[in-house]
Amino acid sequence: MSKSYFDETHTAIGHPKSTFMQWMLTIDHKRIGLMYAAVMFAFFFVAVATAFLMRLELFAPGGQFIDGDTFNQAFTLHGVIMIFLFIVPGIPAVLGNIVMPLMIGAKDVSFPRLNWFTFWLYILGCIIALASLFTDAGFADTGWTFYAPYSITTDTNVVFTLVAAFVLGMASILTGLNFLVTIHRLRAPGMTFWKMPLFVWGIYATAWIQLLATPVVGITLILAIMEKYFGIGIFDPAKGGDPVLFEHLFWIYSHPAVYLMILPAFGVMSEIIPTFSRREVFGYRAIALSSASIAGIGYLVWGHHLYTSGMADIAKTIFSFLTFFVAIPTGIKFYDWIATMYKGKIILSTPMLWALGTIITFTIGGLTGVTIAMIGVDIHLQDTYYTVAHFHYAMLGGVVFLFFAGLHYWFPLVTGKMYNETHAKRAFYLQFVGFNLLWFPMFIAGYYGMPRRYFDYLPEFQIYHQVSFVGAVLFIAGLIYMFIVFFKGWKSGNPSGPNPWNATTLEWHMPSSPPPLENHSKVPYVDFNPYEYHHGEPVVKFDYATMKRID
Amino acid sequence: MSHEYVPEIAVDREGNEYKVQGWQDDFYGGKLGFWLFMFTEVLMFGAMFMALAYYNHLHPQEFIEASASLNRLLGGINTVILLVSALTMGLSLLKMRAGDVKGSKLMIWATIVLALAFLGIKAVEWTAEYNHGIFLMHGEMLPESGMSFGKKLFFGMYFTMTGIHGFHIIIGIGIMLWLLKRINAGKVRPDHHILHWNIALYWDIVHLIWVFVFPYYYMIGAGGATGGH
Amino acid sequence: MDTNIVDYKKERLVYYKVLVGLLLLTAVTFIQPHLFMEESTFMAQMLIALIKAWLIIMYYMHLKGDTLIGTMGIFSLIIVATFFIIVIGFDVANFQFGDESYITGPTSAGVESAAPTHH
Amino acid sequence: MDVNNTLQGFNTMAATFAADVDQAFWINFWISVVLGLSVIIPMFYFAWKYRASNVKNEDIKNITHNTPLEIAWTLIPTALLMVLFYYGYSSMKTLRTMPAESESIVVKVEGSKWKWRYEYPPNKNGFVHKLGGAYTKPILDENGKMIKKGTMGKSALYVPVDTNIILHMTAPVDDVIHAFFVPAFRMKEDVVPGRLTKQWFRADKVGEYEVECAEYCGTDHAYMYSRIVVLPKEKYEEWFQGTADTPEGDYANSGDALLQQHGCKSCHAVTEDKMLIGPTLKTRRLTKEQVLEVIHNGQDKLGYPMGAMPAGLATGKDAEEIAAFVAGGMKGEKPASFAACSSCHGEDGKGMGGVSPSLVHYDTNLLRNVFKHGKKGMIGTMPAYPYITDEEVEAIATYLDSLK
Ligand code: HEA
Ligand code: HEA
Ligand code: HEC
Ligand code: CUA
Ligand SMILES: [Cu+2]
Repeated sequence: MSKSYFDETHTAIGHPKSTFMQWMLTIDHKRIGLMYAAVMFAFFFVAVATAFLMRLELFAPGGQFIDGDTFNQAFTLHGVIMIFLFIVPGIPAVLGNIVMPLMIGAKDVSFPRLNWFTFWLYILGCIIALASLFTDAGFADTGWTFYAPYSITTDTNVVFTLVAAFVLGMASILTGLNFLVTIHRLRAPGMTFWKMPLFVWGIYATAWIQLLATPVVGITLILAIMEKYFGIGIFDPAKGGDPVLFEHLFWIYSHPAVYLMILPAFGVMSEIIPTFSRREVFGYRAIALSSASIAGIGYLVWGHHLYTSGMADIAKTIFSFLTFFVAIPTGIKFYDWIATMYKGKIILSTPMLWALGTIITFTIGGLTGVTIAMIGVDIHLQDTYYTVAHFHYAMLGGVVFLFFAGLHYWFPLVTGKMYNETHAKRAFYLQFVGFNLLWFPMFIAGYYGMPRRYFDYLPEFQIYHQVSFVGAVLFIAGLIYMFIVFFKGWKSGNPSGPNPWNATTLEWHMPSSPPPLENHSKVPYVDFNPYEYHHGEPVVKFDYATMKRID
Repeated sequence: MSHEYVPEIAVDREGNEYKVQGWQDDFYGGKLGFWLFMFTEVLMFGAMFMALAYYNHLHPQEFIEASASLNRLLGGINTVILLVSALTMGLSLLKMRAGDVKGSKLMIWATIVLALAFLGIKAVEWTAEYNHGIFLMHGEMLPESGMSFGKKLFFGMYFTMTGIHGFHIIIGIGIMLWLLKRINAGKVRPDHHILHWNIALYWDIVHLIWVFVFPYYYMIGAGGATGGH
Repeated sequence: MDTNIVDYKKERLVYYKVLVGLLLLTAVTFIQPHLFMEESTFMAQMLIALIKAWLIIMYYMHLKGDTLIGTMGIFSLIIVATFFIIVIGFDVANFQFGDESYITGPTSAGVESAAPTHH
Repeated sequence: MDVNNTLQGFNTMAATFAADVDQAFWINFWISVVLGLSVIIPMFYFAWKYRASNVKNEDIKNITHNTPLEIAWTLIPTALLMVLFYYGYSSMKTLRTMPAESESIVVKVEGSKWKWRYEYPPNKNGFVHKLGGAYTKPILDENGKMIKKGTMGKSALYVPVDTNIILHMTAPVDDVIHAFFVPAFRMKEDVVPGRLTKQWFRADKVGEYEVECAEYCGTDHAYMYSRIVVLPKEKYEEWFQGTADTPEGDYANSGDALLQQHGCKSCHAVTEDKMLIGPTLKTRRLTKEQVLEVIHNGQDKLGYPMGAMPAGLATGKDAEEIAAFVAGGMKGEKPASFAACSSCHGEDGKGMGGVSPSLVHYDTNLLRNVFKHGKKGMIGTMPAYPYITDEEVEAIATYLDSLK
């Protein structure tokens, strides 16, 4: 057996003997990616638990289990963990770290030590965020949006959360920076930008958003902290500040952030669809460029969160107009994926099921996004459950679903083992049904005027919340099921071999499985497109000892 | 398990050879990374400038009056100090690249001295303002004082932004000292000076920011309290 | 990329020349209010700052000739500029009901802004 | 009239522009259905048609371009999106274009933690109607089953039918953002402290419509309801020109009702010893720690003529004892060390006639002060109520007194 990255590693300092320290100090991108996954997964259950608590509370009108303040802290905790700890770092830090260098034929990212540092910065941020749970004042109760002046005047421990979000933002910036340099500098010879796999394009566009949007929210949080401690009235109306400025600054980051979440997820989709259709992707350049243009246009539309904030009507109109243009490149992507299935050979393995499921759910999420992009309609729907359902369809039914697709897809690459397909598919169906039951009724409730962040509601809405509760139970059951499948697969799955899916991109051309420490035995010369199939078989073949093409 | 760079060659089907870029010893990559970092600084200050412009737009007259009350002479001296320090830092890098390690170190020391002078003058300025009752959580800036919103916001942003800028100067001094240590340890050499290069870049961005901070705070009111906007 | 081999004398001269330019421009900022664009000190000052920034970036930060980083820089600046155009140019410039709002402060509306008494 | 509590939400349309919003929504809905199906139907069809068992490897085709199709799926959605933009924009225009104030009734709206208040223009006798208040939360039994529905009581925004109403909305500067949301009218706009925002509507159906707060504002965000009651014109006119509080009779002026109306009850428990956001109002009971804090550090918040209470009057064990005693409602054996307090607060702790506060219960002076200036303390900030009248203060004080 050749040695894999589980057996040996490079470390940031020294040459520790113990396995534990080797993991803690590792600078290997694959190990760091795995550690991110482990940590996220742990926090994740905290957020899922709070989500479940909220659904339980909302099961019937009236205060059942928790009071208003606890509920307010619950959705803040849920939002903060889901956004800052989980979904923003999510796909880039886990899949991007593990797969992206392999895909471009690099031995590691450009700054492996920085990558290590970033990971620990991320952990620090997580600790700060959760630490306030154990302080007297308690976790922040502002919602993940921290709107001033509420966040300035509330007595809960907002400062911890703000600092945590800042630290996590730094980590996000550094990840993006690292990836940008990696993609620019470390592509294997011959691999031009137009020969990069589409996942790398997704990561590339994402990295730009991480780099150029995150600082804005970083400084906004700093200003809010300054305001709390030094009494500068930047956002506090009592001192002449304007709360709407805070909303601007917050959404200048947080809107691009939603594309930061979805673009790498779209990248995952673009890998899975051609592989399981056994043919070349339709419209490679269109998909690649649409990632870039979503990222670009995404900077210009933040104001659609401010339609009812008191912003000038002319600004609303401009923002509304621009918002629609994000839907066009997204649509192009979707049609390209569907066209890729045309005259292919569709293999419905679990990753493909997740991908196709996402096409349905994200389409609903995206199209309802278009509804609320219409100003007049959003004036009614803003801050109702319609919006909540929109973003859960986009984030959970888009990003998280594709994250799961990616986890299934690259599971054999990372572990060298295969999970049980039958069980994995069952887990998918359970979650897919549960998810739609969970969130679809919320569109209707929102449409009838059910505002969000309400811990108690008028009896008229009860039926929707109850259906939704049933969905949540199914969904979470499916979730647990899926993780059991993963766990079993890792422990006792069959060896998968380096390329179980018959895929074409470079990460599947490994000399051994799981991959060795420094990835490819030698760096290949890339003179081929990422998805070259001929009659359903990968065209490019390598001699793994020399990494020379032998087809 | 060392991770030294082993030069590698990729070979295409015709047998042509291509040099592979490793992550180790990637001078341009290091520089690119640092530039990207500087873009984040630009966005950070950009956002603060936007907040400033926002309130400037709401209170144009008060901004001009408040600006007129700042000490332009001290601000100007600080500008000159920073510009000269940019020169000394640039020269130190130049000397390093040309092989004159000793001269390079001398120039770094000169930069540090200039940076300290900048901070000193800043301290004098802030003290004077404090004595005039203008400081965070103090005197005229307290909520109950009668100073107009526009001025409060101007001074609030002034202390925030010059404060954060000053913080960058302090960090700059810190990393220059670290650089000296690395030079003495032989880790930064004429043939391996990416750290030196990036710290020089850092120092440049610090006064690049000052180039905008200075006129926005000190000069917009220079045309007199009625000066245009 | 041999960044080592430098013509020390020649490059040093560039540094000095640029410094002189920067100092001159600094001097100009001080006399500008009495010299030109008296109506718009703000614009004039920012214009000078832009020239200074350009000198620093090109010569001190050695961006001259580096198209990759240069393009990225311009991209970042365009983004910042867009924020300004939208927020300042469209939203604040059309600030709604400012005259009746508290935060715009009664004094900033009119001429008597010198009087520090309000609220 | 007790305002009933069924939501007249999106399924009723009661303002003139609601139809525009609905039209925009449904146009969007059908276009979305078409666009969504244009993706989902081919997906299912291809997944079935080209299923693995049905395709021979040789039949796979690597089609990567089809210019006409690509142009079509770029331009057609773009065109449809522009249609949507137009309807979104035009419905926003009708929502946001205020009618002339001369042809409308301008009502001032103030949203604050957690109540809505309305102020009308003076009527022909110069009388100014001020109404509004907090929502009475539903009462639940211990299993969470509702015994009594929540209600707005009599407070509501009363408006005539078929008339333009313009709302000038704001929040107190030390408050937070709220949003005035009327689902049946399809309208919503934030109420921003420090800013003035406006909305207008013209109700075209007599009836009662729910107002909800749609911007998160803290503890009782979920109970920040109000109500719009649309009256026939004559009925409105009759009420408006009079001085009665509401068209259906006056507000109850009992202390309890006042506490409810002004929203005290969202922060203070009244009949039981429970700490909500502020201290209970039943007895002037502070927790032991708070009393200790006052003993150690003094307090100058209540605005008594005597000024500050000095710090450090008692220390150590003595302080502990006093604190326990005071926090316990001055019951049980009085500790000897209480002597340190009695010089100001009296032997019985009941304070000295408006000079120093009673430690046992509230007096009118204290209330008046707290209402005028609010009170920032260890627990949090109690907002000011400058508009509460003297009679009302009196009524509240008497009521609180009677609770002991
Ligand atoms: C992954 C995250 C994600 C993604 C990808 C999106 C995508 C989009 N979002 Fe969403 N959004 C959020 C996460 C996301 N959103 C969150 C978290 C919030 C609320 C935050 C908070 O307040 O807490 C929010 C809120 C939000 C609002 C504000 C609502 C309010 O508060 O009033 C708006 C308004 O315009 C909006 C619009 C859109 C649009 C137009 C898109 C578009 O990008 C969608 C594009 C996709 C499609 C259109 C579908 C696929 C395309 C086709 C099938 C082709 C054919 C169709 C057409 C051409 C139309 N979103
Ligand atoms: C990523 C984003 C995300 C995800 C996945 C979810 C998932 C869920 N959310 Fe969501 N939610 C938000 C982001 C998210 N949420 C945000 C931003 C808000 C707004 C907060 C605010 O108002 O401030 C919100 C608000 C919100 C509300 C509204 C509260 C209110 O306004 O009153 C509710 C109510 O039921 C709710 C419920 C749920 C439920 C039942 C799930 C369930 O679907 C949860 C089930 C769990 C999963 C689907 C996660 C599975 C993933 C893993 C286990 C990861 C594994 C990781 C690795 C292996 C690396 N959420
Ligand atoms: C937003 C919440 C809030 C509302 C509404 C509110 N209060 Fe308070 N109140 C507080 C808080 C918090 C304190 C404690 C301040 C302190 O610590 O000194 C307080 C203090 C008081 C005190 C002084 C108590 C003491 O022991 O020092 C009185 C009396 C009082 N409130 C009465 C009222 C009445 C009567 C109303 C309604 C008209 C009301 N409050 C409405 C929050 C509120
Ligand atoms: Cu007021 Cu929510
Ligand atoms: Cu958005």
